[in-house]
Amino acid sequence: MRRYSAFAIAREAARYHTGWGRAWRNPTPKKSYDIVIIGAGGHGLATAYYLGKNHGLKNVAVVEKGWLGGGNTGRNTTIIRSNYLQDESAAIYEKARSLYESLSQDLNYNVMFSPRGVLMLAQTEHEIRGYKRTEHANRLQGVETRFIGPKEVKRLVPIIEISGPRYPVLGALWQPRGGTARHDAVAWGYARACSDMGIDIIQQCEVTAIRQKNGAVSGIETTKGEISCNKLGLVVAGNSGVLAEMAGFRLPIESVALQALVSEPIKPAINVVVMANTVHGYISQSDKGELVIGGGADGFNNYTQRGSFHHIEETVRALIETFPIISRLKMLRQWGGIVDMTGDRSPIIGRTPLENCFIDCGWGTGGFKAIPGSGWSMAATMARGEPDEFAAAFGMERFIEGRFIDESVAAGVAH
Amino acid sequence: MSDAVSVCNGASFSGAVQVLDAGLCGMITLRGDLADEKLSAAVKAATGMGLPKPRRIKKGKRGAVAWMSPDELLIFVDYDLADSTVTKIERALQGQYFLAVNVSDARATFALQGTGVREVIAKGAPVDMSPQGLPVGEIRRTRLGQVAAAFWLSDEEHLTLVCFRSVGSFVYDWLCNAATEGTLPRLTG
Amino acid sequence: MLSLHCPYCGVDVDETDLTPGGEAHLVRSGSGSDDADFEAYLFMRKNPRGVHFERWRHSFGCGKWFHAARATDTLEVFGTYSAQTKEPPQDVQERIRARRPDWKGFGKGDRI
Amino acid sequence: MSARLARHGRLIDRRKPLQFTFNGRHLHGYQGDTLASALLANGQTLVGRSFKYHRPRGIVAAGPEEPNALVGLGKGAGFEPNQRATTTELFDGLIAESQNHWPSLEFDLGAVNKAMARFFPAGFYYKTFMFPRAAWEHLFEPIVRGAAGLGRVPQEKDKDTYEYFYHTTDILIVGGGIAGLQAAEIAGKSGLRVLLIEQTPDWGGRAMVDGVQINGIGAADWVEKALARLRAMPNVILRSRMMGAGVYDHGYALGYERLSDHDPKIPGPRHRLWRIRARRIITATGAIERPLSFAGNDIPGVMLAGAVRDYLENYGVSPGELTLVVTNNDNAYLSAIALHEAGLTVPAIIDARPEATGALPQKARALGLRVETGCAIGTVHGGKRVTSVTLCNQAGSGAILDEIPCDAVAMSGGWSPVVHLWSHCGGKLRWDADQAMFRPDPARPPRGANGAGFVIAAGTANGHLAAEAVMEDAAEAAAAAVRALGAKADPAKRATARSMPEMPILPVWSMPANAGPKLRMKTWLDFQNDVKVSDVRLAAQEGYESVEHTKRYTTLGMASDQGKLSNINGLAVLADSLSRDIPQVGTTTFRPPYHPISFGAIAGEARGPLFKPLRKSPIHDWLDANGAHWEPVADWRRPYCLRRSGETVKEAVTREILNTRQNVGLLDASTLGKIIVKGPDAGRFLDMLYTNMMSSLKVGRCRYGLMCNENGFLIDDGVVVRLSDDTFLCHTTSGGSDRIHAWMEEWLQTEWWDWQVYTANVTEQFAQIGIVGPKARSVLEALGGMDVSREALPFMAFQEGQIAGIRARVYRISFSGELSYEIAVPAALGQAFWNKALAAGGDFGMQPYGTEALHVMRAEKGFIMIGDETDGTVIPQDLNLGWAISRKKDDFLGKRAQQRPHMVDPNRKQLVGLLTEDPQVVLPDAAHAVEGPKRANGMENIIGHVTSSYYSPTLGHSIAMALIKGGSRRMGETLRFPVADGVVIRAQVVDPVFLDKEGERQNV
Ligand SMILES: Cc1cc2nc3c(=O)[nH]c(=O)nc-3n(C[C@H](O)[C@H](O)[C@H](O)COP(=O)(O)OP(=O)(O)OC[C@H]3O[C@@H](n4cnc5c(N)ncnc54)[C@H](O)[C@@H]3O)c2cc1C
Ligand SMILES: NC(=O)c1ccc[n+]([C@@H]2O[C@H](COP(=O)([O-])OP(=O)(O)OC[C@H]3O[C@@H](n4cnc5c(N)ncnc54)[C@H](O)[C@@H]3O)[C@@H](O)[C@H]2O)c1
Ligand SMILES: Cc1cc2nc3c(=O)[nH]c(=O)nc-3n(C[C@H](O)[C@H](O)[C@H](O)COP(=O)(O)O)c2cc1C
Ligand SMILES: [Zn+2]
Repeated sequence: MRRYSAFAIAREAARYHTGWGRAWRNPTPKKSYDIVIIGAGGHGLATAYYLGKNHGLKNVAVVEKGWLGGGNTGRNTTIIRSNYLQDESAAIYEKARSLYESLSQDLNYNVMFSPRGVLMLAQTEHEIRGYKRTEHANRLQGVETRFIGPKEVKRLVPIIEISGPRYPVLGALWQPRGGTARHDAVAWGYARACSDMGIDIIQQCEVTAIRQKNGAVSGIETTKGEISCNKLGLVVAGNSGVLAEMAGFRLPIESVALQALVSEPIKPAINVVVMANTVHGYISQSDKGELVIGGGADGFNNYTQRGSFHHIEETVRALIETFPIISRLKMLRQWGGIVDMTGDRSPIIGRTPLENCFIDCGWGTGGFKAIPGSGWSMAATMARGEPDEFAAAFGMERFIEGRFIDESVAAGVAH
Repeated sequence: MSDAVSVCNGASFSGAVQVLDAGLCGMITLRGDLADEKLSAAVKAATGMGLPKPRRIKKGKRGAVAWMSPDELLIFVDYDLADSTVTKIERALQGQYFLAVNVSDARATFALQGTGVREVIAKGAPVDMSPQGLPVGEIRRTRLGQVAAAFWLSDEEHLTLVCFRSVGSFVYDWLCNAATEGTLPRLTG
Repeated sequence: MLSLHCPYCGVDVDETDLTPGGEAHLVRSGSGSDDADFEAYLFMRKNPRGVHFERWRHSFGCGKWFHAARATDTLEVFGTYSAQTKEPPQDVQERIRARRPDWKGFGKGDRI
Repeated sequence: MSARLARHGRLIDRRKPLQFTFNGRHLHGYQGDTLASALLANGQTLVGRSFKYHRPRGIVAAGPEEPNALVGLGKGAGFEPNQRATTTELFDGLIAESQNHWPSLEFDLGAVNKAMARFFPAGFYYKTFMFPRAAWEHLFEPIVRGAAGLGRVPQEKDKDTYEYFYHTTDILIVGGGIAGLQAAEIAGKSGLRVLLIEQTPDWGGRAMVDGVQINGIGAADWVEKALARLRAMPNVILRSRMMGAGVYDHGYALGYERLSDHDPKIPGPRHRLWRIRARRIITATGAIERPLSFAGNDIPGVMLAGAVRDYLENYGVSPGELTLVVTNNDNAYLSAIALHEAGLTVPAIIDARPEATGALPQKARALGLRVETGCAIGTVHGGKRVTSVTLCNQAGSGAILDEIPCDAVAMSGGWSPVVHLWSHCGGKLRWDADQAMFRPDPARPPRGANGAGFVIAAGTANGHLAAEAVMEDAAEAAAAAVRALGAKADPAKRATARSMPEMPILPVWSMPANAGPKLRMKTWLDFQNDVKVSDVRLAAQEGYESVEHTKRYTTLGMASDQGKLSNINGLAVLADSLSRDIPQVGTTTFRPPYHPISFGAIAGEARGPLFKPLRKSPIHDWLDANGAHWEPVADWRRPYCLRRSGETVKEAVTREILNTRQNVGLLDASTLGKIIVKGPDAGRFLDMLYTNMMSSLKVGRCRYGLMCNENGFLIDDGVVVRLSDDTFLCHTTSGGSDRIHAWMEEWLQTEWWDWQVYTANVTEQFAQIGIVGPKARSVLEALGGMDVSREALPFMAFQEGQIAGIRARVYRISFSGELSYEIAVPAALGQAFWNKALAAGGDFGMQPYGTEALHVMRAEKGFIMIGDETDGTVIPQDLNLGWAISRKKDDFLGKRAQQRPHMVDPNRKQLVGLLTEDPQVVLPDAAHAVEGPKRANGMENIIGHVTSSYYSPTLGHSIAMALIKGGSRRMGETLRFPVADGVVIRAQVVDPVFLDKEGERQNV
């Protein structure tokens, strides 16, 4: 693999960039692999990468029905933070966040991780209490977070209206090393590094059936033919239910549309990521200048990647109330992605009822931030055949045991 | 009961159409089997009126009866008569399976007047507000802006809107804003 | 932006007047039920890419729950019907079959 | 230089001159101008700078597809960045400024010269800025971000207002060109409801500048007549200045109406967002002309040929004195001819086609114009303005044949139907190789709720370029829509058109065909984002082969024009690079809005006081006027405390607590939920709903109850009152009333529909007022009307009657541990009752109190609070509320779940009381307790957290409650709570009831 660097660019500039090679190979699938991962989103690619890098397993294929990174990884609002309340969540999200810190160097691909800081606004007394609870927990979990007052919020985000008549900003939970990354680059960087290790990424190859023998997985059928494998990883986010049905089991998951939108680009206006949960909206500004805004999820099952417009309205309303100067900006584009929501809104990593078939899903509205950690853990889990330290708590059996990992509790319920 | 006050205390606004707090209004929620003759007899005895067809509101001298759902009516009487009307209905239906409850104080009522009442509501209700979508005499339960509301036209220039009491002043402000002079889209030509 | 016909009010209702309620025709497993049934009832969902039976409430209108047969891949609605049924009415099933010849049928292929 | 002509300009009114400024320069225009036409009229061809390289940019188009002429408009609270000059109508006093340059438009330090641009090809940033690691964060990214963005950030709150409008129609027609008008007439005659919308202020579309004849008269005359006929139809609504912004599922469409952008003095909302439900949508949105890909095609002065014609005919503006035309089709000859006929010079028409024999080329030649066929532009010369072009063979790689001086270039690469609205909701396209365009595939339309296609494309939007075909197609489209809706259409009554016939186009994706890398680096595809042909080729070469990868790698089509000009050219280049066919490459996804729409319009009227409904109790205004320090509780606001002048919040709370405990307090509890549950099966139903037994409750008595969800978690609590044999009144939390009422209805309607139970939410029917404290009874006695003695109204009983002359229900329940009555009166009399109570209580030292006093007092008693002690994962057993869980019942909601292994684990977190070692130290809210050594992963071993923590003025020391693992077994243990800055607070585990465990105070 050709190393990327400023020198390489300078050299190529001289010959009009005709010398750059492919970022990843476009292989024809082999008949069989040790491990097949279904889904070339961030999680699938990261799983393959760490299988190769951490466990020396390189006879691996990642099979993708569309184009790599084209699922939710390519359509999310890129917020990265790890200030989760529960120990299990804090552990895996912080692992992911810390891997993001050096991911560009690991992959030799600039994923533009931008630890600009994430603010979660507290706009009710109740929210203050919830965030303080997280602050206390994080301090003991080794996650750097702080609850800050309205003045500091205003200093970090001068365009914010802190004394809004309806929901004044009472403070915020601040994770200074949270931030964003260039979402496509995360997928591309992993893909390039995987390809370089000899892992095959097979695009435009839809899995149509899962084959099993004696209760264990034996291979897959795809639009590019059959591929056999010893171990299979399902890493398909919104399509998890469809794949699970092929594998013969059901999941505690529903697939719904989640939407986002961008404004037209403007000069730098907001330097951190702001999430406002009471009024429902989150916002950051991309390195290109557009405001990237996330909205609410629909409440009904949907596979169309189109959501209902009222979520856009609600989000924009909330954000104008919080950042009045955006009222005269314009929405450039809106889109949707299909997210996989579990019964407790936490992910699932681990074994499935089908032997040698593993699953990583249920990241719902928040799995971009988890990509490196999830890939790390899923790779270890698949390599060993049993959940690693991070995955242990996230098995599917937790539902029937009643052992939820519920992150919404910090927000609690209104009283 | 001179101490009793409606939410906006009789406020009114004159814009593209007139908006007024219609004051206290007796309202009774009656749930029961609408096909049951005893029930219609009780309604008749209490109000002088028969049952409305689905989605309709029927008006008489002593009040009105609105269809709210397959097992629910809203009965309108004078504010001061609500309790006694409930009692009357309860007596008439004794032993039956039903629920009659005075909800007069839980509501705010507004009267809109003028050409353009349909357009004012169309600024906030996801409803076909054309005469064919909502004919005179039909009640629609839906949303206005972000709150629940029910409304009907008694003729092309008179609309009554009922909402919950706690959001009464919000709805009044909303209606006045929507009825600002010069802001109604003309729907012809 | 969905629009569903409320079988009680007889009008087409904007999605924003409705509240979605997830998969329909689940069988409640209460006290005494075994783990598998209870898990299936409370957590496991068909979540199909295709024909789906689901619950909706006309919450800003008559307040009634009803069921809808809807395709999750095109958002086509095959019909709405009373919530007080254990399975979709025949006419709705027929309409689905007409529109989706490959549909397995209600409750078919459920035993996974 | 571009300039205003003495003649021409059908849309401007030369009798109405207007003044405006651009970058501070005072300029003139006319009523009817767009800002773009007025700028051109003033010779302002340089209007902005591109995104990445800060290249000089001029106006390219005349409509919403414009990528370059983006300006900052207005000032202060009316300032708006990124407004297109081409869609901005000129008004007197308009202020505009160009964007993305420093220090000035003419001289921009940010400009990257050609040599430098080489180092910034597509995606260069993915390959660099990685070493050393810290440099990205501290050096490179700040530079990248500082350079980002186009327009300036507004500094003030928007001065304008916005609104929504819901509209239902049978047929929505988008686009008021001849196709839209034809469709509207045919549809209108059927009697169905028709809404016809046009984004510009004017009707008629392109036919107005194309010399089209309709029904034997000029297009403009026909349009005027057609409009008059349509206006006379009561079932047809026409709206101009309204854009079809998006098409969504089930026939939902957004119309973006701009009410006062063209004249900010007009009062009322600035924009109105129409939320349209249409049974059928006809998209008659016309087509957008494509640029040609030749080197230097981004230099100011290079413009679309159709736009040149628009400026000339509509605004009397010429783009230059010497306008060269370059084309691959006949249509552009119309521009050449129009320029020539206006007395301007057209030095040459460069036609890439080997020959041009159609009527238009012949006419051009007959007029003496130089036509060069089989030719191409090699390079455009010029810096901030075109100075000349070189001529070469289209077939070659750019060998120069000639150099032609000119100051403007009119280019046409053919036309792309506006398929956006067709595609938003899933309509598919097919590639028409003959016409070199993607057009709607009628076999794969977007499908609505009933599965039928609900969008029909018409006219040029459907791929018909000749006016004859456009009018026929539009008539057919309308007839099809009408028939689909069960009405009758008479397409025979359609108007027919005549225009100059045109010969086939030659698809040209690169000019010249074999342009080498050097030219490709100067050939722009996306003018705003600076994406060149070389960038797309690089993407393909590096494996970003999917059109979606190419888009994201190069940012092609991601600018504020969303690739309206660049996308087709870009994907043709991609197809060529990959040796694939264009349809194989496909398009990227079309997403709403068609053209950017203001956030203000999306938010509608909901801002300021109308932002979100605020629920108010009947006592709200009084509380507000009497020192309420408000706290949001669900959609309500409740007073945290009522401050007297000079008092701090804390002092007020302390005063309220002590006064209530010593004398008597008055509480507005109206927000508590109140639900009537009635019917023969009401008891049985409540037994399922609550964990405890409700059917055994005696008439006239109250019982505290808990509700769980099917997961076993506690979701609400409150007092249940049995009003009569078959009627219960269930109190819920303030936030819970609607939720719990819906919850009850859900079970009744969807599970136990054969049970005879009715419910009604009567929360707002009553003002509920608490009179609480040792002297409460005296106050009630003073109010008079009801026997409230211990015997007549014992603890947990209720009575109905009159108090102070007001009809009331009185419940003897207590959340404070004091003697306490809650009195429910009709809401309309709530304030009256409150006043009477205040008056009567004066003698007893009565003072109103707020929620914080309420919270502290209940914590002193060890009462839980939903949302404090519960968080959605807590079961009643965790809270020592096992006594409220009936063991006699077979089933209740949540029972099964509570039998699961994790729920019966003795090591679950359980509620305990805490006393800090130093009684004056108050544990911080939500502080966590830890135990033992750190865990393997470096985390502390957390065993629980504080759920409520207060300083108790009653007891004179701090109190707290916490959920602690295995807490019930830890009585007497001392726990460690490490809080901020290395401080560790120690507290002892105790019983959570801190005050009056025997309940003597409330039982008097
Ligand atoms: C609008 C939006 C905003 C979001 N914002 C954030 C945020 O700010 N922060 C955050 O952390 N997270 C966010 N998320 C969530 C995040 O995007 C996802 O959790 C994450 O991207 C999931 O990654 P993945 O690799 O699991 O799935 P995906 O990226 O969706 O990849 C799954 C892949 O599987 C493929 N596939 C599916 N079926 C098959 C088949 N049969 N055969 C072969 N391949 C198949 C798909 O084509 C797809 O490429 C957001 C999501 C959305 C939609
Ligand atoms: N021969 C050619 O090469 C060629 C090419 C293009 C057009 N034409 C001619 O142009 C005319 C086309 O007529 P037509 O009516 O089909 O198209 P048109 O372009 O004349 O009219 C379309 C109208 O729709 C409006 N519009 C577009 N998108 C809109 C939106 N989202 N919301 C609201 N309005 C929107 C436009 O402003 C325009 O007024 C015919 O005369 C045709 O011959 C010819
Ligand atoms: C973080 C982020 C930033 C984006 N910025 C832009 C942008 O500047 N311009 C644009 O056209 N689209 C932008 N998009 C949206 C994409 O064009 C696209 O809509 C999205 O990735 C979903 O894909 P789809 O619309 O092809 O389904 C952005 C998307 C994301 C996730
Ligand atoms: Zn209904």
